[in-house]
Amino acid sequence: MTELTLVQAVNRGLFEAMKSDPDVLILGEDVGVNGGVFRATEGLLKEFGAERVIDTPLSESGIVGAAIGMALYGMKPVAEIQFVDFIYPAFDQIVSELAKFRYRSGGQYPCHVVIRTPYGGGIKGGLYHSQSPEAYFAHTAGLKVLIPSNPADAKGLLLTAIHDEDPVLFLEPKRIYRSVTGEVPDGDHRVPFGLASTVREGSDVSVFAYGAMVPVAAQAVDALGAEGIHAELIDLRSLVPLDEKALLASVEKTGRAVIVHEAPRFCGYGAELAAILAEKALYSLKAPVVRVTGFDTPFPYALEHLYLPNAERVAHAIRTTAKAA
Amino acid sequence: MTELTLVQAVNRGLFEAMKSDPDVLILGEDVGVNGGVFRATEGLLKEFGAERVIDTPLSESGIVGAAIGMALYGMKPVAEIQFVDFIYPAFDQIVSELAKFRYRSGGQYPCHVVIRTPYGGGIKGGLYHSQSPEAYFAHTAGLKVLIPSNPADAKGLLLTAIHDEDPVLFLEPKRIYRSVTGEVPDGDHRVPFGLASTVREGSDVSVFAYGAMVPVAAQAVDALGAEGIHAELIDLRSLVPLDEKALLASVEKTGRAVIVHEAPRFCGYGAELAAILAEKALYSLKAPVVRVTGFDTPFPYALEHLYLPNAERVAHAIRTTAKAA
Amino acid sequence: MPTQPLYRKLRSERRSNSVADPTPSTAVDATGAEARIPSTDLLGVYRMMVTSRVVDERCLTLQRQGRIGFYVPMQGQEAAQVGCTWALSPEDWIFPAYRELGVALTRGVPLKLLLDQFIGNSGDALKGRQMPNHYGYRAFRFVTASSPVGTQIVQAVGTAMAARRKGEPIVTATFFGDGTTSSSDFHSGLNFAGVFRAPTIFFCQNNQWAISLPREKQTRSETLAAKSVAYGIPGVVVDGTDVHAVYGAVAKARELALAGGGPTLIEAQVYRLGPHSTSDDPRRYRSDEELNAWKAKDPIARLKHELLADGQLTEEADHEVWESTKAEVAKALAASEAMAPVQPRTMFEDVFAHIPLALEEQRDQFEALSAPGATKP
Amino acid sequence: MPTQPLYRKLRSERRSNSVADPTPSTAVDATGAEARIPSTDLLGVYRMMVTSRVVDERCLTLQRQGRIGFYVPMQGQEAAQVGCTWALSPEDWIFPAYRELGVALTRGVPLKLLLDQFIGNSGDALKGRQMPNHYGYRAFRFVTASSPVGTQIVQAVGTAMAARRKGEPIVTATFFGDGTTSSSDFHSGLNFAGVFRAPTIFFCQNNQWAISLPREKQTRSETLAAKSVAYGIPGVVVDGTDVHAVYGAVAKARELALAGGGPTLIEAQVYRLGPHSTSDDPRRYRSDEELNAWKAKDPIARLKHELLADGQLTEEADHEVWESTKAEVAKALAASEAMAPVQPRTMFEDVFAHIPLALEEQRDQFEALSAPGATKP
Ligand SMILES: Cc1ncc(C[n+]2csc(CCOP(=O)(O)OP(=O)(O)O)c2C)c(N)n1
Ligand SMILES: Cc1ncc(C[n+]2csc(CCOP(=O)(O)OP(=O)(O)O)c2C)c(N)n1
Ligand SMILES: [Mg+2]
Ligand SMILES: [Mg+2]
Repeated sequence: MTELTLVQAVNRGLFEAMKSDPDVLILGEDVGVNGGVFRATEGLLKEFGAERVIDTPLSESGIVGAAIGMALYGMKPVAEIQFVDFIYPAFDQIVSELAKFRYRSGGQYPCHVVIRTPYGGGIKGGLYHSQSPEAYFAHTAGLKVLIPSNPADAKGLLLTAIHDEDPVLFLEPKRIYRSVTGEVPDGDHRVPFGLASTVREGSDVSVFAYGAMVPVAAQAVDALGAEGIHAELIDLRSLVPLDEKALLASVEKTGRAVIVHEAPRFCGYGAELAAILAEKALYSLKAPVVRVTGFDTPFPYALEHLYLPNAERVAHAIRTTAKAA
Repeated sequence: MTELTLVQAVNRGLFEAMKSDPDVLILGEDVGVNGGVFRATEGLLKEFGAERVIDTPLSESGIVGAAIGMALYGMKPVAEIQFVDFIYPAFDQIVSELAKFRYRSGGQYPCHVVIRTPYGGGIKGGLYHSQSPEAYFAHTAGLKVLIPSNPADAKGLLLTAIHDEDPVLFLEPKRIYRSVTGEVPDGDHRVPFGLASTVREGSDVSVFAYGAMVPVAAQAVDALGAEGIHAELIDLRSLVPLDEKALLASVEKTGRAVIVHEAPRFCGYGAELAAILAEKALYSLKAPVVRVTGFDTPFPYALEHLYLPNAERVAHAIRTTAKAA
Repeated sequence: MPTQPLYRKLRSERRSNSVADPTPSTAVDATGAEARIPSTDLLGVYRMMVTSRVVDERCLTLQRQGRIGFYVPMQGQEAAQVGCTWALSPEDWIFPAYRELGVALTRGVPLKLLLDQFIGNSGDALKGRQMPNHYGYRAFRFVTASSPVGTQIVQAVGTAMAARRKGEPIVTATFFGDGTTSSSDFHSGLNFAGVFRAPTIFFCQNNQWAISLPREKQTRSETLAAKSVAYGIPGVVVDGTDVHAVYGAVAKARELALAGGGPTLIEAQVYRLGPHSTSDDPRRYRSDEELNAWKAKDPIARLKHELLADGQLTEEADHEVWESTKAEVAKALAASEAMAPVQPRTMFEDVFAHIPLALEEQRDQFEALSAPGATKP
Repeated sequence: MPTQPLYRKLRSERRSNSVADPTPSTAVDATGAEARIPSTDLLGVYRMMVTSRVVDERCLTLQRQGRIGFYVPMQGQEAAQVGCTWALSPEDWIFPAYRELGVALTRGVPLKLLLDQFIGNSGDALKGRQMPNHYGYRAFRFVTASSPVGTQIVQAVGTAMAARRKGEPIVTATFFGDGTTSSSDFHSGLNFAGVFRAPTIFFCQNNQWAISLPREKQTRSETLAAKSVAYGIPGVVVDGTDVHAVYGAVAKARELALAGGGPTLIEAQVYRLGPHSTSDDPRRYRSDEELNAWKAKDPIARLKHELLADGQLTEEADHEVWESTKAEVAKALAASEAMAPVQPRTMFEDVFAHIPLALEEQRDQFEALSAPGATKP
């Protein structure tokens, strides 16, 4: 075990994967000499050389397209998109190609690319350095989507992703890259797909969150303990595949659900969670489902602290839900 | 009134708009000399000339980007994307630019572009000529999203879109381009944003659909009448803004909801509808919400008739929902 | 056998009276020993071109008869496709677009396998998932095509980079049309290839049209090959109706790539003699005169005349080539049409390596509903 | 005043021992009468360059002090930006990237308005919505920037097409960096401009670096201007530290565009003397030697020496230029820092022309929650 920040855990995960498997390589903008604009790839160029840590021209469709070609050949490329806000030039390669290669070829061409990219607000990044577009990718059949909320999961999920056979979008909550530290298992630590993690046990309300919203929700949950409201906090971390069992089991127990994410509400990932509850846990629900999310606007700069769900807003939602008849 | 097919209604809508406003122009691949691969722009080049009906090079980001530039200058460009499956190279221009221009400029730069594009399955188009990606766009703050299900709405919604001040994605159900005909008001016929239409009144179950799923759902609803199940069928047609009032009013009446769309289920548009019901109509719901949708796979070719929701699947869902305790 | 120069020289012409006019000069180096199609191969090349034509014509008919759902013909592009593929090694990876029948056949993909794909039956390697023409076969290093144009270009570059890293002495060859040079991934692919000196051959079949858009309206570039200048890589124009020219250009590009010299952009000037696809009516946008002028340059006729002149072929032998090919096609078609349809259950496979729980649930519900009587009240 | 040729000639060099090597020759036409900056304008040009430098340095300090959140400096690019904008008409539309301070100032955007944007206060025309440097002002025909690189390039082409259709005799000018030439929209923008002969000036500031990627690794194109060949449009390389050269090239491109001759790609060779942004540490990737070599070519020093030699400027007058500029900046800053913050309520405006019902609901809930005591149990 080593105490690491989240971004260090990502770095260690990459290091571990590259050390154990010569087919793993990294490509992206500023990932080599510069070590990544967030230093996630720091030191890797020196350790593994320019053939495996590749600084690319400024073209996201180039990065993902080339990674796909490498994967078709049997390599395990890990592509970095500098900010998820800049992933859209690669959207065609991701949605039309990466997600569909195995299917469209009848299983002949698996296409195992991991795309790592920082997402989310809270660093005063304004419209284009703050987005949380996980719903686009979760809606795209053929992609797995992971979002860690702590250093151990960051490393464990990343290693699972790199050693998987399917394409994975790995979203890193950059807001807590450095503010959250934790013990991270050394070596080949893996956290499986499709397994949520219970952050707080509780019986009154179920709270579902992921990424940088997990510590925010935890703060709210902890504060409410004093009021006698015992919320259960579940960190989904694997958005696709989703741990539906954990979602349903918790709501069957509590009868109440609050869903938290940064992305705009309309057609966000939270909609799917609420929909599953309306389909499969309706008779357990004692109160309306509540979503605490970003607003249905682009992400603002000066007012980001008001845009992002904070512990107060989450607590308010939990409280309301707990009391709803 | 004139009896038209859906694609003819689109064509008439374009004609009407171009005739009444010299700032309306069309650009896209094969829209001019060829009249569009579905003939939606047939005759317009001859009528309005090559300065207003522009055949572009093969670049969707070019088409949308240029349309944005025209709109900034005050024109009203209507961009055609040949199939919505090919919209992804323009995704960055749509999501990062078109949807956010007004907001990011503090209201200085409205950006009124209409993007028309055929969507959906049922024409044996396989993975890349069949997609229904409405959820991506509905999740993108700043875009309006319209999907007509009949000729009159096609013309009326299109004219509303072209004369609006905001960017609009106008998805045309190509499967019923020619199979559905209907009376279309002549002249400047408009159907407003945010207003659903009740296709069948009923009291037992609410069925929500749009586009090519409306006739499919209508078939199911009509068949069930014989079984004594009276379902209400609502055609949403304006996905953003959504007619939430109509959604809630119907479910308050029936207590039961079936949602139908072609797109994959996970994080699809139907999830938002179900989520709104779980939030705002929970106490009215007498039965679990049911979604009848495409499967969470890419769109297949040989088996598309099994992939697409059909009247039988919809009827089964309505029947089950009607009977659920 | 032709002894004329294999490349058509590019002229440097001024196009506009501009401030600072570029004088594009995609120089063509026609010096040095040209690789030539071995004389003993020529009948094989010819047969392959004829096979392409026969299959193509048969498929157009099948589509009209409703026996296949859609078809993208390639008539007029036989010399370009067969000549290019002939110059590749079977180990080289091919990244096609949707019009590469001649490439697939030359690569050795069995006719029946292709027909199975066009029909989308249980013999289809793609499990009936894609429209006709979007085939691909791992065993033949022929990557499964998609419809969005250009995406394969940059993928081919990635594969080339990977192969070089793995030390395999191969190239990747990617096929695309004139219209596709306007796509985003043409730009990213060629730029990446230039920067990383990827052993990739960019084989652009300029068939003069992108559906209804003529080449001149696609780009103001003097030639498509001239676009290579933007990426610092060699660009070559060849007469794509001349199988020797194509073969020579590709062989040379391949040699260069294997020697570490990086990629080459080849523009093969051809003509699409048929419609864009069975959904298209080219009379809406192009003239009979233009069509007829290019019909006079039919690449198959051209090679036939050469072989006749050369004594390698007689009219009777030629007749036999066509007839035996037709018989082969008929046989393969019969076998293909006898295949069972794809199983509904397969629709849920291959989204991921293993079917996730939620999709299993969808499949099970689907199968329960498909059971006889399941949807009755 | 310089009499040396304004353009740096491009050489046609062979770069590789390839099969068919292109010899890029983005010819530069230096004949004909060069447009020159009117002599009486030169002090104004100089003052604008100095102002850019002063604001830039002040903002770096403000960021370190936490008074603004982020900053993108442009030191080293003053001659390119001021020279280019000087050659434009105020009616021309500008499509900037995020590093165009000198362009904005030259266009006449008041200092305080810019500082309001950097701070994101209630004076900000953007209502505090964007990071510093992403400003835009409709009244100045200076389009609001975004972060994704390259998107503005093709938009500028669309606006140019629209303006021509409306009969307004203007051009659009779009600004971007060397790295951005690799973006998809560089390709679509230049290709559209070529095909439609859009009156657009593509002004590429090649500052040698895209964050940590040096120009040589961005593309193997001999020059960035040479990429114009791919679009059949003129391409020009200018020494971007020479304000005369820049002015001349832009003026000529503008004249050409207005005469219906279409777009021009101009590559201004400059150097980013500072970090990419305040989040960047250039010592990680580039050498002091390189930096110092370029510092010796400081465009402001260059123009100063010329003005001194010319007698238009004295050391004292120069001192006065710097001091008065600093005073102006201090005054604007004080005014800007005195502004109220943006109102929370504004966050919900401008998503659409009118706030839709669902968003009104979100706003009302938000305001209810923000009321004092609202979130207490
Ligand atoms: C991204 C994208 N946009 C549009 C289409 C529709 N489309 C299919 S083929 C085609 C023309 C392609 O022309 P070209 O590249 O010259 O190839 P050709 O068909 O002539 O072989 C178009 C526009 C597509 N497949 N992909
Ligand atoms: C599409 C996209 N990808 C990545 C980024 C992150 N990024 C910001 S600036 C930059 C480098 C741009 O280099 P260049 O075009 O040379 O302009 P410069 O910053 O040197 O002025 C990068 C990679 C971005 N803004 N947009
Ligand atoms: Mg073509
Ligand atoms: Mg740069």
